[in-house]
Amino acid sequence: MFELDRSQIEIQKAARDFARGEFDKNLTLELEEKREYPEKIWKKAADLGFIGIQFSEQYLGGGLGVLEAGLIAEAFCCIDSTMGMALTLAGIGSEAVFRFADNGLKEKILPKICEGDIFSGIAFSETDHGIDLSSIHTSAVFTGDNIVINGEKTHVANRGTKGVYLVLCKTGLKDDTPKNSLSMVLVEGNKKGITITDSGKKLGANMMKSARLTFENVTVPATNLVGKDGKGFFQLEKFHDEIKILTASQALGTAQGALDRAVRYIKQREQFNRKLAQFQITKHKIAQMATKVELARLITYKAAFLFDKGKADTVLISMAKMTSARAAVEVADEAIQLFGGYGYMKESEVERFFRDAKIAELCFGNQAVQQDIIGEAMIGKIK
Amino acid sequence: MFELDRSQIEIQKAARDFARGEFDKNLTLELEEKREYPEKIWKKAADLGFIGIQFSEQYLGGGLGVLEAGLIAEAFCCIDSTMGMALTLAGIGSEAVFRFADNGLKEKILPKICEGDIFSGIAFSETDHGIDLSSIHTSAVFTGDNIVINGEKTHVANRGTKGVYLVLCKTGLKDDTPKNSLSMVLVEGNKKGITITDSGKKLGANMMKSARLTFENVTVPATNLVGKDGKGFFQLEKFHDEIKILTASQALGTAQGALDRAVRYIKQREQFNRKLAQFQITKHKIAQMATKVELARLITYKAAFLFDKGKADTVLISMAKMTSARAAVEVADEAIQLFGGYGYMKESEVERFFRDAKIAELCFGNQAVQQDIIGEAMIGKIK
Amino acid sequence: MKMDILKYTKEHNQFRERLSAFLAKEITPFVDQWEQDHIVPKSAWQKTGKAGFLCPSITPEYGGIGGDFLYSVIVAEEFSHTAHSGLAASLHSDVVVPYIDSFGSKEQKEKYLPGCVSGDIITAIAMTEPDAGSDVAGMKTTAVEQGDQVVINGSKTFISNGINCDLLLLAAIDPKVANRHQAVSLYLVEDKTPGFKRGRQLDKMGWNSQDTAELFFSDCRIPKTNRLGEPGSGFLQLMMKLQQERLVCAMGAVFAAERIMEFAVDYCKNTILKGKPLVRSQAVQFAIVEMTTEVKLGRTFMEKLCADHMEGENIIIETSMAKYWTTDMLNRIAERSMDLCGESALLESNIMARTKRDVRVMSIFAGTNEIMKGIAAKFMGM
Amino acid sequence: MKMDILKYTKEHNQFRERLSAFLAKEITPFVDQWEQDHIVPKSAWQKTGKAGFLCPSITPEYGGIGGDFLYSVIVAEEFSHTAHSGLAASLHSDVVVPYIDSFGSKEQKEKYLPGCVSGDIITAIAMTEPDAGSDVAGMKTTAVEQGDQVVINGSKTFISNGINCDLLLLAAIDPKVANRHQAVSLYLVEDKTPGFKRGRQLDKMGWNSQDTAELFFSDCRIPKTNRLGEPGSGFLQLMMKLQQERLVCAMGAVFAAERIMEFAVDYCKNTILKGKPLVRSQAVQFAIVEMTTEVKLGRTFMEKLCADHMEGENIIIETSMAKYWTTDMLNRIAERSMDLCGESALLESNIMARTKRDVRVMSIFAGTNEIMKGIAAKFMGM
Repeated sequence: MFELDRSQIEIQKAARDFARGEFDKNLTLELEEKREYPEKIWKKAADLGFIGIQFSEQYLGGGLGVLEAGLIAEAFCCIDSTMGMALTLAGIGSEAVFRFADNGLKEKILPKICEGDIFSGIAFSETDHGIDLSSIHTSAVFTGDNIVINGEKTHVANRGTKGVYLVLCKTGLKDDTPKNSLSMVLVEGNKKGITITDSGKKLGANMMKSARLTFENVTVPATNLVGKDGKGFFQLEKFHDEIKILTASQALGTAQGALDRAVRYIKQREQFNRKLAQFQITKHKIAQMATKVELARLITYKAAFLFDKGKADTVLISMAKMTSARAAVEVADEAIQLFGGYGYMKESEVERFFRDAKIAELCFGNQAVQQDIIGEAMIGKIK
Repeated sequence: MFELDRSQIEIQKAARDFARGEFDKNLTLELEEKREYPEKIWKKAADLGFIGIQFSEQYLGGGLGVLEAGLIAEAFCCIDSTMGMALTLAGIGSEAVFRFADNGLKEKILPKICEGDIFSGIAFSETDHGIDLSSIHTSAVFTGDNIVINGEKTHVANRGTKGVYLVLCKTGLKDDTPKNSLSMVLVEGNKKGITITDSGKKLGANMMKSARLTFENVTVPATNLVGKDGKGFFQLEKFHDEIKILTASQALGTAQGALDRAVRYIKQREQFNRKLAQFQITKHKIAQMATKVELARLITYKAAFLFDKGKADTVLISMAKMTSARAAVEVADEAIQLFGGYGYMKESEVERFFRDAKIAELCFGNQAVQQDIIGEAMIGKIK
Repeated sequence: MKMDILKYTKEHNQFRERLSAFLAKEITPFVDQWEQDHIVPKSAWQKTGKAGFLCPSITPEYGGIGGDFLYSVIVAEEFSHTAHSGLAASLHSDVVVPYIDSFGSKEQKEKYLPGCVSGDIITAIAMTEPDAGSDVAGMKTTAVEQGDQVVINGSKTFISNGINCDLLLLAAIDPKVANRHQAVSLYLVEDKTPGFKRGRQLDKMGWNSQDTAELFFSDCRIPKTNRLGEPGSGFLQLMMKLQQERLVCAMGAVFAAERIMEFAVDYCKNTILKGKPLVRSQAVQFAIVEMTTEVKLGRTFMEKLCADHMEGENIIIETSMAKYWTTDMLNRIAERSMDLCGESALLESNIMARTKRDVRVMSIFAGTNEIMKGIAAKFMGM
Repeated sequence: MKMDILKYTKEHNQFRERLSAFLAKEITPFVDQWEQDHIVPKSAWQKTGKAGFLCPSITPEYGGIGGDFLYSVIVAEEFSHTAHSGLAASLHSDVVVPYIDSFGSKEQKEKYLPGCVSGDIITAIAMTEPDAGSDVAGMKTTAVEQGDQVVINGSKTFISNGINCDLLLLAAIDPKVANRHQAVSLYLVEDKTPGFKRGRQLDKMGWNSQDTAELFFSDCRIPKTNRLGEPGSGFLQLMMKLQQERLVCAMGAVFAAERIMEFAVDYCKNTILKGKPLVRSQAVQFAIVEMTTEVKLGRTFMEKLCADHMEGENIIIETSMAKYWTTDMLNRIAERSMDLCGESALLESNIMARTKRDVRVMSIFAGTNEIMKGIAAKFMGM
């Protein structure tokens, strides 16, 4: 109870050692500025098995669980939130392939993801505000052995042509409800008819470019359907369970990383002839930050643990995502404040941890969305 | 990991069933008003083994841990916070006897506690503001086979003469630091020289009277020394570890009880032709309340779990006490608000849950004290 | 010289001094007893009225001094020093009686206002119902006009001054009118009218000296002349008076918060822990600064709204905001001050315990703070 | 008519209109470019000065219009519409230049003030040091007087306008004076003085159009006549000017928060989710009401302090409180508005992303908010 097993502790340590050895602040600042992906580190991480650890070994995954994937995300983000997010999200969307696709598609895609040969991205949203299932217009039409896709997607994490996109499409009729008319289709990035328009800089996570993708008669084999036709809504819910746990894990690491940096800084920084750490207010801030991190960790691990036991608890997952992301935002924000003027400088790193944390909070449903989910479930049926 | 074992689940259920069967809102309101202890329910609870479950079986305890004691406290407080606190604190102070006293004193006291024959109370503070170890003046002087006590204590939970008090005394010299000059002495309530002055009503927990106790040449046998002479400071720290976990457990139950009541109420209460539960703001409030309860539970259980494994973690315990008490205060406060005007009425119960929660938050160190502890430990040594 | 938002004259200041002396002598010494009694004796109301401190806005024609709203501000501020809620002067003078003053007929005014001013008539306002809460449109109490009479049936709850009141301002609906907002009328119901029965006095978290009760109406007949204004104008009348009611709540909240801060600062300066006054702790200092800042923000905003209100401005959005924010602020401050007081705040002998219990109701009454936010949103066009 | 705390005259209003037109034409269209350039061209400063919008408080003798503090309020408010920080008019006009105006000799004023007004001289204030932050007493930069000269050694950091500045107001200590507070003097250091070197421009979270830099002094010699006032009077001079500096921060925070709310309300009214505008969500409504309430509280308090400040009142406690509370409020509002904007707030093409990055510094600069609370506590006698 409440303790990781030995294998989990080893994975945690391995991920931390890898990140300490490979990540580099100056490289991060440079890649963030240029909005470039850490290709070399990604390959190394894949070689060491850090990508796709929750996929079966037959697809070259680690055969472990989301808890382990989360431990890696946490360790990476703790050492560097931006680098950590880039690596953790290298295969985003492939989780759905693993959970829902048939064996053929899995064999085609997952080993390449685990090896770091291709990336994967999700193409769900059609509005800048975020996902609104009732207004998914991108259509996928079955024509014999093929699927033809038309439409436009936004907020797509993009790294060009060498990868695949998980596209949420309308396969039902226009007036069908989202529950029975959406489907997921995997589309290779190099397909004819795809136009990629860069969305420009983002608040954070800038090693991953965001783009607007248009699909014009993009044709893929019918075997690229992920899961069942018309079941996209339910698959999306399950995918969100998994990705929200991973997001919570990233946020947890980001929070821990900001806390670690703050503790180091206040112990050496002097003001009024005393170390910052000696002021009662500083101690209280650290106490509050540490408590937030501890709580985020407990609920994130529990959510992952239950997921891996096959008892994924959507309410708990929403709580974990909300709690952990909020902890990351607040802890990083307080770290900036403790750093003072230096905290506002990119060099201090904590301002970047804040920006990355805010990404985690706004993606996959902001706080209000999580509270809608939790509140409705807690209240249950009303007579 | 994260799951109670079968025996723990059974204890939890038994405690809940007992409380549902025995507690009664009208009786509670009456006893609270009169400031009377629920004697009969206490006896029954003792008969069923709910008192002293963490003491060894040789002293008629349950031979289980603080986690189990916490589960009982939580279940009781969830059904009724005031009743729950009264029962949970029936033997407060006896934990120190169990942990530190020699066998003779344990055999003399603990079976009576577990059987519900006597109560126990703590007499630590000497100022209304709370405990200040540097100004403990109550003296205990060893005279051959006896100890003679003089001084005055405040904030003593008191139920008259039929019980024992754990008194924190100065046994060293006036100028000795608290670390090497304090001792714990057990004093029977019926000893000559004890004067009890009622402190009047309290904000909450009014089934337990509070009193000011003066000791004038109160003489007890030297064997009533609890633990070691001069080690009171360290024993107090360890006692605080245990009692803070139990306080966190009570608060957790109080929070859950307030949440349960709120959820029930909003599902039947109408406003503007809709159930309160149908308003988005209500859902969000419930979501926030439920998340606070979940986090409080996780950290409280973890603190208890580690304590029982012999790895008591003072930082985590402080976090648990702070988190859980805050959750109780905030959840009960929000419950009052959701109940509207009715929430301000004693009949609604939630206003009492709030008052009891605030007691838990202010006792054994308010938030600032917990943050001092956590912050200092997190920061560690400063070069 | 600092800029004064509220411009008090010499007359105002003299009124304040007289009131302050009166309260110190005639009210404050008895508060503990009233808290135990769960009611204030009617004689205390009468003393207050005879001394000239009830309904200062009423014109001399009906016994008042015809003062401006600053007199109401002064009454609320000075009463805050008595730290009790039983003798609810602001409720009577600034919330209930103004309905009679604004919408009453000459006969109604002549009959009731002098007593309201003298304290011989204690008023209460009966809006809230067991099943409706803050929802006026959900009101179920009916008033049916029959010949010269009005027959009232229904019940009201959480009525402040419910036991003491001699005159009740009652909102009820005409069941024949379909549009709920056009169905409401306000009526004046005198004590001892047959069919009007007081229920039990309610046990509350706080406000122990305040007699809050349930009221029942069973074929209660009052003369038709006791209707306030035209039939169906009740909703509009309420709307017109709610701005001042909310402002009165904000005033009460700010003044109570100021009293709390005085106590808390005093406590922290005079309580020694580990050999030092509590205020030497940085965390205590920050807490006090933060709380004081919030109180100052609240006071400045409230004063500004008082000034606008006196100019007759429509500030329904701002007063709704002020009601919710100041009462929430008060609750935060009452609780944080308890934290500063440590365990001593747990004893009822420490004023903080009573204060926290007392102030909790303010974010609920006069329309919950959630209702306030809804109103502000509506008038902001959302 | 609503009560106005700040009484603008026709002249003020005309000034505001001219400024607003100027900004729309000469500043706003270029902001995106300046954000990319990480600096504002000096020509923009000169345009602003020539148009009469820098240093309105300076007397006509030195080229200004001799306006009251309301002109500074107007400048701050109108500049908030440009949503950028590079052309830091308030910093120059209301924080730095007033030192020269208040404490400078006639010669210093004649030499520098006309250029400050015209925009030919851009100023900066150099207080913060790498190891001292907000702690004036921890300052290490030395100024040693030798004959007619002063020799300066040390370094400063986080200096706004650090690259653009033509004239630097520098705080330094005389190492021979034991009492640190009596050791501080302020000096005017001109650009291109030998021994004065600019370090790198600092990469920041936000304020991208603002040229923030490190400055280095290595045997930098300036004439003794460039000392402001008597030796050792620097600390006192700083104390005298900090009230206005903090008030300027509070003004900036309130105005920025108002701009955010305009954007957020607009966004929520015009963004459709699940077939309805976002403002139909109750949670969105409450969020907007709560944020608007906070902004209104902040504005009222800030206006009241401006009025008191113009009366020459000592409001050091209140301005410290206002600086911390309004900048914290601004940060809360900037972040909550992002929450309302959902994922679109993650794109830098949405103004909310830049705004949040920009405003974050306000609770840190001009004395961190923790310093503000410490000051308030001290002056409150704790």
